[in-house]
Amino acid sequence: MRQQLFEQQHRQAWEDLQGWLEERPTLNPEDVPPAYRQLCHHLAVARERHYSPALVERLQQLALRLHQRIYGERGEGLLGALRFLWQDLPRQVRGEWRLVAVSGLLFFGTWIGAFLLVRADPNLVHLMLSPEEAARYVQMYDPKTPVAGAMGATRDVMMFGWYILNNVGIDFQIFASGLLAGIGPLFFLPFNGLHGGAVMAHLTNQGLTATFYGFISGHSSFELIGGVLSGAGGLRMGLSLMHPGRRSRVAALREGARKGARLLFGAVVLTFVAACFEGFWSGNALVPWKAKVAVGLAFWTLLALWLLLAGRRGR
Amino acid sequence: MTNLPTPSDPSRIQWAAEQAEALRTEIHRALVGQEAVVGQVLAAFLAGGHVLLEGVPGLGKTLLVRALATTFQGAFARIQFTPDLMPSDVMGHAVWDMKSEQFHLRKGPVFTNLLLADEVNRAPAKTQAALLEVMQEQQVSLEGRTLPVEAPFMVLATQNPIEQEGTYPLPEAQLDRFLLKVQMGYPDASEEAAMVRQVTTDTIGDALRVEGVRPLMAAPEVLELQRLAASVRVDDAVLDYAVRVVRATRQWPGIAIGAGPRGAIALVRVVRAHALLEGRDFATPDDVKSLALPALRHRLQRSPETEIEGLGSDDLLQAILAKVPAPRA
Amino acid sequence: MQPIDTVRTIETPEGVELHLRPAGPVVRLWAFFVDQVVVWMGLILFGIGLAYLGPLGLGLWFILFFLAQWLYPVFFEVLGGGRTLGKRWLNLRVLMTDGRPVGWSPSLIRNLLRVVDGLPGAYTVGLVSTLLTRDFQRIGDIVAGTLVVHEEAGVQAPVLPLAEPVAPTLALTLEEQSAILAFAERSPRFTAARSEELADVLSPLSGARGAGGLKVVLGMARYLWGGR
Amino acid sequence: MKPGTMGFVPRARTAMEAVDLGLGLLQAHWRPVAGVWGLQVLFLLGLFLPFLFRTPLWCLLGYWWLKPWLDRGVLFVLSRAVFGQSASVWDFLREWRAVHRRGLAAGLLWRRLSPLRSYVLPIFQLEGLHGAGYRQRARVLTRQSAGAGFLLTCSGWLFTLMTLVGFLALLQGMMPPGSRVELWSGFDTMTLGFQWFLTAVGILALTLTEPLFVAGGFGLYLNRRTHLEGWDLELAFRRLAARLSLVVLLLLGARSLGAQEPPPAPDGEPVVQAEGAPPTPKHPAEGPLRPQEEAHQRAQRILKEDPAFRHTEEIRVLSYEPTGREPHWLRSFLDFFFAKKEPAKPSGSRNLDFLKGLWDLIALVGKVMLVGGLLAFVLWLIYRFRHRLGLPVAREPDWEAPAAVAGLDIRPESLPPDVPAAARHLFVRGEPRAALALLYRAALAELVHRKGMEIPASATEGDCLRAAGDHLDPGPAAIFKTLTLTWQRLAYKDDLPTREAFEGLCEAWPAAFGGRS
Repeated sequence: MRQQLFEQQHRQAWEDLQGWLEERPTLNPEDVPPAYRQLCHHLAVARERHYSPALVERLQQLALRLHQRIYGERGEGLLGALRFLWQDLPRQVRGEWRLVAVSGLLFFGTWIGAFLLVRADPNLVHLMLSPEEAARYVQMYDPKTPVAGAMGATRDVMMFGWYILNNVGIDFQIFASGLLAGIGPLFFLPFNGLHGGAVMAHLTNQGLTATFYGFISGHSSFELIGGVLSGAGGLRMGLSLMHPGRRSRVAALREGARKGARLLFGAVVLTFVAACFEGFWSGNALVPWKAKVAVGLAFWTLLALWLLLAGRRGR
Repeated sequence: MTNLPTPSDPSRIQWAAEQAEALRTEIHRALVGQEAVVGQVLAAFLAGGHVLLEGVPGLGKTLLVRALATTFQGAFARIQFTPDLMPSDVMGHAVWDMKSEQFHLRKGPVFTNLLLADEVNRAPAKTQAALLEVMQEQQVSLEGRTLPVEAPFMVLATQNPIEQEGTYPLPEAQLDRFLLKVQMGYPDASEEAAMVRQVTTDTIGDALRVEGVRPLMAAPEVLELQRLAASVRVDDAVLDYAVRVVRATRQWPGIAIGAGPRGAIALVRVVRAHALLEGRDFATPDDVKSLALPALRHRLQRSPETEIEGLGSDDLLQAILAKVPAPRA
Repeated sequence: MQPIDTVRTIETPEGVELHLRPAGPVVRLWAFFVDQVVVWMGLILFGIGLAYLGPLGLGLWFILFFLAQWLYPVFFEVLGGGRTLGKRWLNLRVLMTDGRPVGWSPSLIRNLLRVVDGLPGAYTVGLVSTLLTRDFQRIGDIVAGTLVVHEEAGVQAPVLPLAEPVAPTLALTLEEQSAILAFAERSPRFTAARSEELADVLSPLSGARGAGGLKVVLGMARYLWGGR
Repeated sequence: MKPGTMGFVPRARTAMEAVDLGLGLLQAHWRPVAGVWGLQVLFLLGLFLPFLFRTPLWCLLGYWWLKPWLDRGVLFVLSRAVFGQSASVWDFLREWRAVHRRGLAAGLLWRRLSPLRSYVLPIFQLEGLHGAGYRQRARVLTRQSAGAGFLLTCSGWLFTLMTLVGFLALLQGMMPPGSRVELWSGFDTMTLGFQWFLTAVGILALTLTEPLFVAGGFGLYLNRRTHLEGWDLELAFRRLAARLSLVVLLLLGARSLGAQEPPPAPDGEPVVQAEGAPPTPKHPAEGPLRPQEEAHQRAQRILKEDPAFRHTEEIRVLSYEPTGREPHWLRSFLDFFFAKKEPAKPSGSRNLDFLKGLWDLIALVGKVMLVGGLLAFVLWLIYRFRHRLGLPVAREPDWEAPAAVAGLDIRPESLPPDVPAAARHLFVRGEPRAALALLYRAALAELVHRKGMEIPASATEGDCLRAAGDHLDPGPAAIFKTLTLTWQRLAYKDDLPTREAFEGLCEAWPAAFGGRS
């Protein structure tokens, strides 16, 4: 068949498809897949018959755009995200409990270790904190220093923004650095753990329990578990790189990154919630600190229950 | 071996129940655990129907079938379905005999009592169709001759739920030919331990041990049992319940195509056999309830939304059973 | 040795081959540059506006900064058909390696792994990675299974120059027919002298040289295309 | 060189894609490029060796300035690659003169800073044009992709810079954290050691990125010629012509033919180009450091290294200036509402305070709305999707005792006060079915209403029996089982119980299901 005839016969079909792509539909949606298959056929024919390069290229590009459109990933939307949080994430955390446990141990283990050490010997704090830092923390939680919440709502919003920028960014960095053979989390988690534990013990030694525990208890569960999860996500990625199993390293890595990113997503949500509490609740001076601690403990319990139990029932 | 009781004998139900119980016991000698699966397969056997067994490899499907064959001294054949399996490999074909200068029919493996069609979804459609035709007609057409397959005849086809690649899924319409679709799950821990112990003790290699199974009866007794199963009384209320369950599948949201009338017929058939296995000569709604899943799960077509949500046929059937009121006697 | 080309061929489920044209580090550097300019312009403008709100504004600015730093590319890539503003400017697009549009999760992964590509200080890892991989993928691309490609330009059907159709004097192979057609399609963009020069190569076939030869070759193209 | 084979696919590409084509050529032929390039770099470094120790930064400048000379090696290899040939170092040495004869001086002097350096390099190196011919050709070729060529040149700088910074950062990162060596501060002091270091890193960065630049420019050049001249078509036509006749038709102008053959055939054209050694720096920097400088540096070093001077910490705090007074939004809020009955502050600053309070109030309202809205949204979402989330959902409708199970009315009010007596009565009256039904449903009613057993309407007798096992003691459970079996035989088989059996059930009934009898 001559090219001209070929073009004449099928031009309408191509233009219809083009129109569908450009949102001026002359085609019913159910007619698109057959028309697309037809187009693929035309493309193959045009290549086989060596029609002019411009025609082949035109068909090729049309097919490519349709391919992208037709095989586009359908998002699960809001519902998917919620189901993920409620079912899939706790399931995955339980499924990857070894990694989560390692990550948690690196973080909380060093935290508790540093806390106990500094409690036992207050001077040890200088191993982990410089004197200025230590003094700054003491000053920050001095009951005489006004805490954030007492400074009005605008400050709350500012702190909220800062917490999101800083804390979620840290989560992202812990995760991404997991690609370096998992070294990132292996470094960041104990580092943050030691630091946190030392600060906590130091402030306890200084007798600042009310302000300090009052401030951190509300959001601590979300933030710390978020850190542990992003660490686990990073470890997952690093582990896939080091031990690809029976897959190629790249394929294993791809899979590992997908799984890790899911943990990270959970971590980000948790950290976001933490920032909300940290900005708007933790610094609130109107609530007595014991109530805050009680609320904080309740959140710890709820989160633990969520991770342990949610999504256990099958579909 | 038991003597056949006369049909009028009031103790015949008693006899049947004993036989059924003995069958069950013997099979369990070879196959540890899987109570539900054995019960369902026996029910299908007594109802004279065929079974589609689904489960991952290594759960003892072959063992079950061989044990069943041993109990009634029936012939047993096994065909491994492969992509290059031809219909003649199943049915048989004519061979030219040089000496007698005649065509001889060489009968295929279907001429048996119990046929295990392993991984039936690996063979191309025409081979599947040949097998399904034998199941339906109980006879084989070879070279223009019609050869009946000896009763009792039962096909147990297996398929593997995980390997879907390179397989030819059985067409929905033909799934109807199977009386039950039995799902074989993993045994629980204690059963698995017992199974491993049994398989690894005194066994060389992977040989299946069915020597422990004693023959209990012969083909005539089996036929008598099947006849008795068919005569189990089904009260109108029970029948009505079964029909209501089947009809509910057609209006249920999430089911694109429900079970047809053949589904209800199959359900009642197997309910009769089940009652007999339980030692009763009458069926109760409980029989219906306990067999609705295997009898109907392969006769439904889920709607796309349901598939996306990941709800299985079993989930839908459970929901239906929980909604359909039990019969009013 | 296979001739070098700038396409990567994917096969669709329909059994046809489609061409993607991976984009190299040079053009991607500029896309990144444009993105950065846009982002920082936005941040500065908002910063000036928000400065009037005091700490509240600062807080909002922090959130904006966070979004711009981490999520700006993700949003644009997923919702903007694989294109951030910079990529749009330079006609680039992010796709999965099999030609599908990029989804949330791959986009998030590829953009978070900028942390790794950015090592040790100024995207050196990313640059080296794009140079070492066949399809110019940086680490984030490899892990997420994505590809940055040149956007197709949108070819409109070229008009063949008018000429009296001439039947070739001898049977031509398909490749030769295709070359003659391509010549006719592109000849308007050559200089007249160059067109004639090219047509002269075919003088054994056309039997004429110079402008006459060109006319015959164009006529053959017309004939091959289908004119009578 | 066979005219038919090409090392790349000539297509009409966009300019940026053409750059990528050049990079693709480089990727495919990196080994010979690296060979030739390495040789040249070693030669150059050898040339610089005498000056390297004294005035390293001048060497770096010289190296940078001489890049156009280095580029020629890369272009030589790539131009061979265009025709599918792999050039070796030996080829390069053999063609040494041809490679360098054209336009080297111009390239190193007045064309050194051309923004399209790599784009136009092939014109004089491969096409051998110079003077007016070159200018005209360059004008034609760069008419369209000049923008891309310029971007490419900028990319070259940026890549070099990125590599440089990357190396520095890498080295800095590898310093042990305690060593306190700040590479970046070296830029302030510029010791000789640091100059060496900088030169080494700079040469490394230039060496790594320059071939990219050359390859990209060559890609642009190739593509432009494809656009302008239809190379690909010419090749196809030549094949066709060759097939047509055995006569080799070489009627093309010498120019376009010459352009096809990189490098140009060494004909006797007496073009003399300045060649030979690259310009060596005439004035090596002044001798050793002057005394004042030395003293200054020693002081710096002491400041830097002696711990006594070195206790500086970088502290990053997100600080906010203290407000002094509490903002007292609450008081302002009250003031606002209660018409300022009690001025809280001295009146001088009251007005301002009021505004401030108002602002705080607005922020507070905004915050409450933000948080409240978020909370409400989350709650709504949970409520909306409670089914999908697998939350415990209240049964719809809330479970209530069914009026009938298995078709039997089990409401307490439908039962007679003395069940066994009523059943006996019915049995005697010749309605055994009703009698047994009464016993069974009364037992169920008892279980449902007294023992709190939950039976949905879809429960069969078997379900009831199983459920009853959890709610009854073994004794009554056994009786319930007998009762169920008897009832089933009657219901589904019309099998009447014997009188004794019935009597037995009646007698056992009150004890088992006690309540009302």
